[in-house]
Amino acid sequence: MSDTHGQTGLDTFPRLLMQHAKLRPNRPAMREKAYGIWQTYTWAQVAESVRAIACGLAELGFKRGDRLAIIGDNRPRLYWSVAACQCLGGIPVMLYQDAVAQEMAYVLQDAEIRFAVVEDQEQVDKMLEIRDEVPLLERVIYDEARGMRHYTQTLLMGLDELQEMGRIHDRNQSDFLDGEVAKGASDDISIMLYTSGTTGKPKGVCQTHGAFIAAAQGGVQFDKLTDQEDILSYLPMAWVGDHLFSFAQAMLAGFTINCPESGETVMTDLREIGPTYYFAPPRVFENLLTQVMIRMEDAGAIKRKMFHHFMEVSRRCGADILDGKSVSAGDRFQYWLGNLMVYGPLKNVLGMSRIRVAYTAGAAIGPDLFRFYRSIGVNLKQLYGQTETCAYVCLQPDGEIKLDSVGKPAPFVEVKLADNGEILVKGPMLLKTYYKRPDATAESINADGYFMTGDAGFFDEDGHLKIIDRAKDVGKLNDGSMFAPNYIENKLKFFQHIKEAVTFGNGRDFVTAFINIDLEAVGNWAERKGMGYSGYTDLAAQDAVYELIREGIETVNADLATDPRMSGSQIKRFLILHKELDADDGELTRTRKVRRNFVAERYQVLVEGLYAGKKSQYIETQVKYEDGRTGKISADLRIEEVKTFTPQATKQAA
Amino acid sequence: MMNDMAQDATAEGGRRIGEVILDLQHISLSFGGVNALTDISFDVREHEIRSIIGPNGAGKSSMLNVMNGVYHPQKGNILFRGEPRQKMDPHTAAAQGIARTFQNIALFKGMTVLDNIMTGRNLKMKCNLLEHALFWGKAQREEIEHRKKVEDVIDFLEIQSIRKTPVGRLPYGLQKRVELGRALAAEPTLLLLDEPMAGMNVEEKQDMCRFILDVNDQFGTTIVLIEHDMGVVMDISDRVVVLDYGKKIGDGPPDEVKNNADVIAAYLGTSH
Amino acid sequence: MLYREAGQFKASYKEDQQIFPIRQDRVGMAVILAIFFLAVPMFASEYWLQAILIPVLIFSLAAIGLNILTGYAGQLSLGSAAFMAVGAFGAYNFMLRIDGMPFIVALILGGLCSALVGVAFGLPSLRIKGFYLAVATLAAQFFIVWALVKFPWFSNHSSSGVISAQEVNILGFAFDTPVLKYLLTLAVVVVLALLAKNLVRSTTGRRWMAVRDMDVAAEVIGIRPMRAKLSAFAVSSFYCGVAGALYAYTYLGTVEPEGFNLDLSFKILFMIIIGGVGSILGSFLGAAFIVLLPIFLNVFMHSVFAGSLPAGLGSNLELIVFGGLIIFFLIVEPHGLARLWTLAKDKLRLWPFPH
Amino acid sequence: MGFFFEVLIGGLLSGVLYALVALGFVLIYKASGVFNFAQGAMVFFAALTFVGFQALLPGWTGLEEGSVMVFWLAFILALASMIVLGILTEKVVLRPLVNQPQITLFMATIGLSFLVEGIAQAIWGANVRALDLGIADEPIGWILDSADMIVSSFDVFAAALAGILVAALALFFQYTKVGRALRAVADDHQAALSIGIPLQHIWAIVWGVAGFVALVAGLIWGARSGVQFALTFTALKALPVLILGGFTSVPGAIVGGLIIGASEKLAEVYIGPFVGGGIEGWFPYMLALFFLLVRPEGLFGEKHIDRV
Repeated sequence: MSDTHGQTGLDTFPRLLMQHAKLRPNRPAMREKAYGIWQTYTWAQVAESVRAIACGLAELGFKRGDRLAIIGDNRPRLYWSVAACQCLGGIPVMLYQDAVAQEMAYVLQDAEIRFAVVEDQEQVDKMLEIRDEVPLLERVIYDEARGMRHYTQTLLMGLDELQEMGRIHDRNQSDFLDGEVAKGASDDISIMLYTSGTTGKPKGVCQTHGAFIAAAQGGVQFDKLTDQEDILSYLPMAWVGDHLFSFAQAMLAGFTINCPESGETVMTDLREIGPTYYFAPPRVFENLLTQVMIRMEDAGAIKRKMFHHFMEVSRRCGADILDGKSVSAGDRFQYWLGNLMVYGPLKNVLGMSRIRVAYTAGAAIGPDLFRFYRSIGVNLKQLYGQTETCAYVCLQPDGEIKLDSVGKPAPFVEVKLADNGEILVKGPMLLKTYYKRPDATAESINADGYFMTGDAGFFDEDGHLKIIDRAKDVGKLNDGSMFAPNYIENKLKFFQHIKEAVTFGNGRDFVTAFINIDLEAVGNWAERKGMGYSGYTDLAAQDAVYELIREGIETVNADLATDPRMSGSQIKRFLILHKELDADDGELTRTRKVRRNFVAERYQVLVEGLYAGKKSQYIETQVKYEDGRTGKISADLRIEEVKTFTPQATKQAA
Repeated sequence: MMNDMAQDATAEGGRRIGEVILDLQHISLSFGGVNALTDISFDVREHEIRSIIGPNGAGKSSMLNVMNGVYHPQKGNILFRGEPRQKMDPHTAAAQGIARTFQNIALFKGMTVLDNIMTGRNLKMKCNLLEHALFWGKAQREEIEHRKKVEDVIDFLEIQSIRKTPVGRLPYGLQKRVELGRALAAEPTLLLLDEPMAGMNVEEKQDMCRFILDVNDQFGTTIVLIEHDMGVVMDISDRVVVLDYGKKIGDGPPDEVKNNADVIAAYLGTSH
Repeated sequence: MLYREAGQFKASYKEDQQIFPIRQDRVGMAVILAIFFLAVPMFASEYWLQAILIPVLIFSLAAIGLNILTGYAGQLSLGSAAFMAVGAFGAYNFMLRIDGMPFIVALILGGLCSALVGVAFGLPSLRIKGFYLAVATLAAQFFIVWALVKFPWFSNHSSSGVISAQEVNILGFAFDTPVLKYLLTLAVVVVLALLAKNLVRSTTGRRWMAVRDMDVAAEVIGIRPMRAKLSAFAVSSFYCGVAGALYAYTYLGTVEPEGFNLDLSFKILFMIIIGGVGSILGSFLGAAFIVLLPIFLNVFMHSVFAGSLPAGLGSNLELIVFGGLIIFFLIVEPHGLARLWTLAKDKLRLWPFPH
Repeated sequence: MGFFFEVLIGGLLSGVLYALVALGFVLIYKASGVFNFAQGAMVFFAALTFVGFQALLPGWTGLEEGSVMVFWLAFILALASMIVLGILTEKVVLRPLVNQPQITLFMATIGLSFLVEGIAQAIWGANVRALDLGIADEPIGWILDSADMIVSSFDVFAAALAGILVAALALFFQYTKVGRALRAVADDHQAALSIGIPLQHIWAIVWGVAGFVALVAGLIWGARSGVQFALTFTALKALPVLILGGFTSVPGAIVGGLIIGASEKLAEVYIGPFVGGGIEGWFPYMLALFFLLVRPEGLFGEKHIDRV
């Protein structure tokens, strides 16, 4: 597809779309599982629908430069609305569909939204709820008409109706839209994505057509993607990763986007589609692996033995075979056998048989986890990037995979390190500006035009970038040694029994940790041991569970002890939280990152307890239930000590 | 919660309660000399939700069975759309647009959810046995055309993920939903529901309530409902008939029935 | 394990409604058909063709017939053999009495005769169910065999009703060798099996199953139990009738009414119980099992007793094994071999996961 | 006219035998809801076992062949075998199938009949055996003299024996605790459980009693026409008897048996010649079939209403 980029004029998404409609009108552009089958839309159909939506919007008074809010699951018509908005020179603004109305109100105000396309009744209700706070909002267009019969508000309009309106408009002024598309320029803002941000209010990141096309172009080139790829689009549309993979790259390479039936059926749909190109954050891979292991526990003894034998074989030589390194004939044969008996079928049931390239990003991925997928032959790679860089900074090249690095700088990208270790990047994919925030823009892009990522890292001997932590989170213990909380927490989270961890230590004498156990994994473990429990809180408080977690933490300590830079930040004391950290309670971001400061504040007593040397600490917490009610839970949490290792001793042991 | 929905449906609704569609006059039914129903008269109007309540053994299910021709009353007249009917088979009733569900789930245990709901469309499928045997051309087109309708029902009831599951493997609440789906697939004008929420938890009840109201509202289907949960009945019904020992002791809008002394004595008084 | 379903998604209802929605199954089926149509005629011995393959195919057809009635429509019949007899004698008489009657047409007409008789004896099913109906079908079994013996017209006045099948000749081509007879039987069986599969997955099949699973509910959604049951009787008897005609024409050559006795009916019933009630595949598996078992037992007994086989033990052992197996299957796996295959297939599809 | 009565009485007497077999069906059906197709096989098994023991006992014990002692010993051993068979059947075949559809149970008993027949012949051989109860099968003199009719003394004896058996069973049901329990079970399994009778216990007893009835029927029948495999087919005639009499009615079984016996003989004699004879083989079934169409619930059965 590199030829498309070379051609002049294909420098905006609408032009790319129209080009595909001409070049490959009958290839599937999108599929959606609905009514029991994969409803397929060709590029020609997509282009037609996009035209209709665009003309409809124009008819409603949508102007060049207007922002269009788009809220909902990954539905074809929402993607089309993105393209339609771009056709008119507007700026699509995607919102996380699971955000509560109040969170949405901020974005709608900030982006001065007049028009919104939303998925269904649920989102319409949110819009109606905050209607008074967003006086600019003129029209809410809904995709799914179900349940909308009795909504009489003039604000509302069905997408069907809009499309119909647009079709008439298009018939009457057939050159209108082409004219609008022609007006677009590569440097126009193509999309606004709000960064969730661990601190402060979200900021709207404005990216241009040129930036996203460059990022997409680099990726397509890098992994030799063609129009034959199939990708499953199930991650939030408001996330930069989904926009890059499911929109920008698809628009560039002309491959097929597949939308699952619903959130619950993603796994089944994944299996049905069997994507060739796949993107998922580490937690998805982790959940999958946990499920694989849990399900294998139920298998018969012989099968389990066989499974573990071949897993061992794959650990030994699978990754090397994938990387094309030389492997002994005996191992090759064993791997071939394993592929027949285990890896092949396993990939099949996971829906990964056809994967050519899979990426993960958004958080650190555990080395065991990463190795597992690679060793069974899934070409899983890591990438590194931010919303501000179109999620495109570093990519791992085929055959040069290192478990703990994020790869080399991607095509067109320049990366350098600041004196304090902060990673700085430059390239065509950088944001144009933060919306209405010149101050923030100025703050994040330095005088030389480098974007300051805020991440700390270093290059290894082969030029691969290694990320340690957020630059600002890297602190110091009282003895002056480095404290990189994320680094430690990630190591903790690589244990299947630990779901979340929050560590403390900056300006303290030693490191302590809050732990969230993984209810599914630990629950399963407890069941196998015949332990009864009534729920998360009960399970988390059990002695055996504390014992289990302590063992995990000790392993991490041993591991930390081997690294001279990190040996000082071994964990001395920990506790297991009585509730799961929850985005609804503000403890996690919508992308499930821990909001460290918020947690430290909310559980101030517990942190004090950890450092005061107490054996236990009483705590009362407000929680929000799924139905919106709030309640209180309280518990007396036990605090335990963990063994630490001297750097010397472990070196010998290792 | 349910109250809100009920008000939504009646207050803003595009549905208008219309003419009498089913008129039952002086119905008496007995089995081997035991009277199940004695001289019962009431009517059902188009587009309304009509509930029948009463203690166990009051004759509610018998009443439903009389309506769709499973039982034949010894005395009394039944007028459906003004036409009197004397003796009628259940499948004739079905052909006239009367569908129903059962108190004890009456799904076809050996078939999948999809096939169960497909059977609901059998009256609308016209191909003959030979065409079915060839399964080519007309028969295949017909199958696909009706599959689409069934998929609409599946979508409406939000049971996509169990489409191909044998019904026997489903939990009770879902089975009830599938049974409703089978009845809906027939696109009935009159839908008889025999305790659609029996044995369900609160959440399942809310869902079922929503579906019933949606059916009534979106398709204008007239619904006759037997239900034990007084909260639900009072919330969603337009009019309520109260039976006790096979006799009618009350009839009217929910509020009126709620305050009827006989009803309180016979039913509400004893069970609340 | 052998299944690789990732990426086999359905983009239309037509694809979704295929008989074999999984590509590996389609390939497997094609391979099996190729083996039976191409490899078997080339390599199988005359004994295999005549004593095993042809009867297995014919009994499969009869079992499909009984399965349609019992497995799909839920009406138990103990008279399958009698319907086979009607088909055999029907086809014989059409061939005998109408000059130039094409064999295939006679086969179909024989099946239709059987269908008519089946409908007649199915009439009581409108009022009675279960074992009452089973007894009614016994009446068919005894009456039909009796009538074929007692009215010499049916057998063209041969002694005790024995008929000898005419030469099978289709478009001037004589099917006179075992291989040709085998291929003819196979072709008929494959086509009819396909039609049966189509029937049971269509509205007709759903009506049958609805009546089987819950007749009151079926009636309430507008299915006429009478039509559903009678159509099941008709189709079932048609299949049995065609099987009977093949039994006479491609298998034995000479048959008598007494050959279609109650024992044969039971045998066909056993085929569907062991093969799988309510499964077309099961009909084949059951037929193969019931045909092969006595042969296997015989070989087994001879090797154990080495020639000094106690008189009658063989046939008694057969009774015991059949009876025992029926009970075993009903208790352990009421859906028979077909279900075992389904379970195995589910396992293979989920491999390496256990469930 | 004399001839008519002669045929009628002959028919009625063989009807008694059908009734006996049918009685076994009814007992089991009433108690456990199982339609025991293997009842005929049990009759065959019982008769064969009795004859087998009768032949073996003199050799084992030195008792004189054909003596009363041998008869009773063989009877007791055969009865014991029947009870064992019954209990085994209940435990091995029926208990695992509890709560299965009736049609499944029915098919299981078809399998059981094959199994029982096979076992019987494997143990005792497949030859036709004579069975002598010491009752002559010859016309009773005074009836022959006074009414000029041939009525076999054996038939009369058999009828009397059957009558006694039925009466004994009636008393057993009416006046013993087990009998009352049995009736309770027949009426309502739940109710029976609630008055504290172990259901399985009762089923075992019922199968034992059914075995006993089968033995008596087998003896009479075997004595009349030899103990042979064909017995199982004759026993099938109990099926139309049941349809006439209803599955749950003891009097129904008896009346039904008489009707079937009499009508098949009369039909054979009066209709048979016109259609080539041999109609005895199917006439009872056809009769039952037509009867079913008129009165599906049987002569004494209750009308059943489907609750919806």
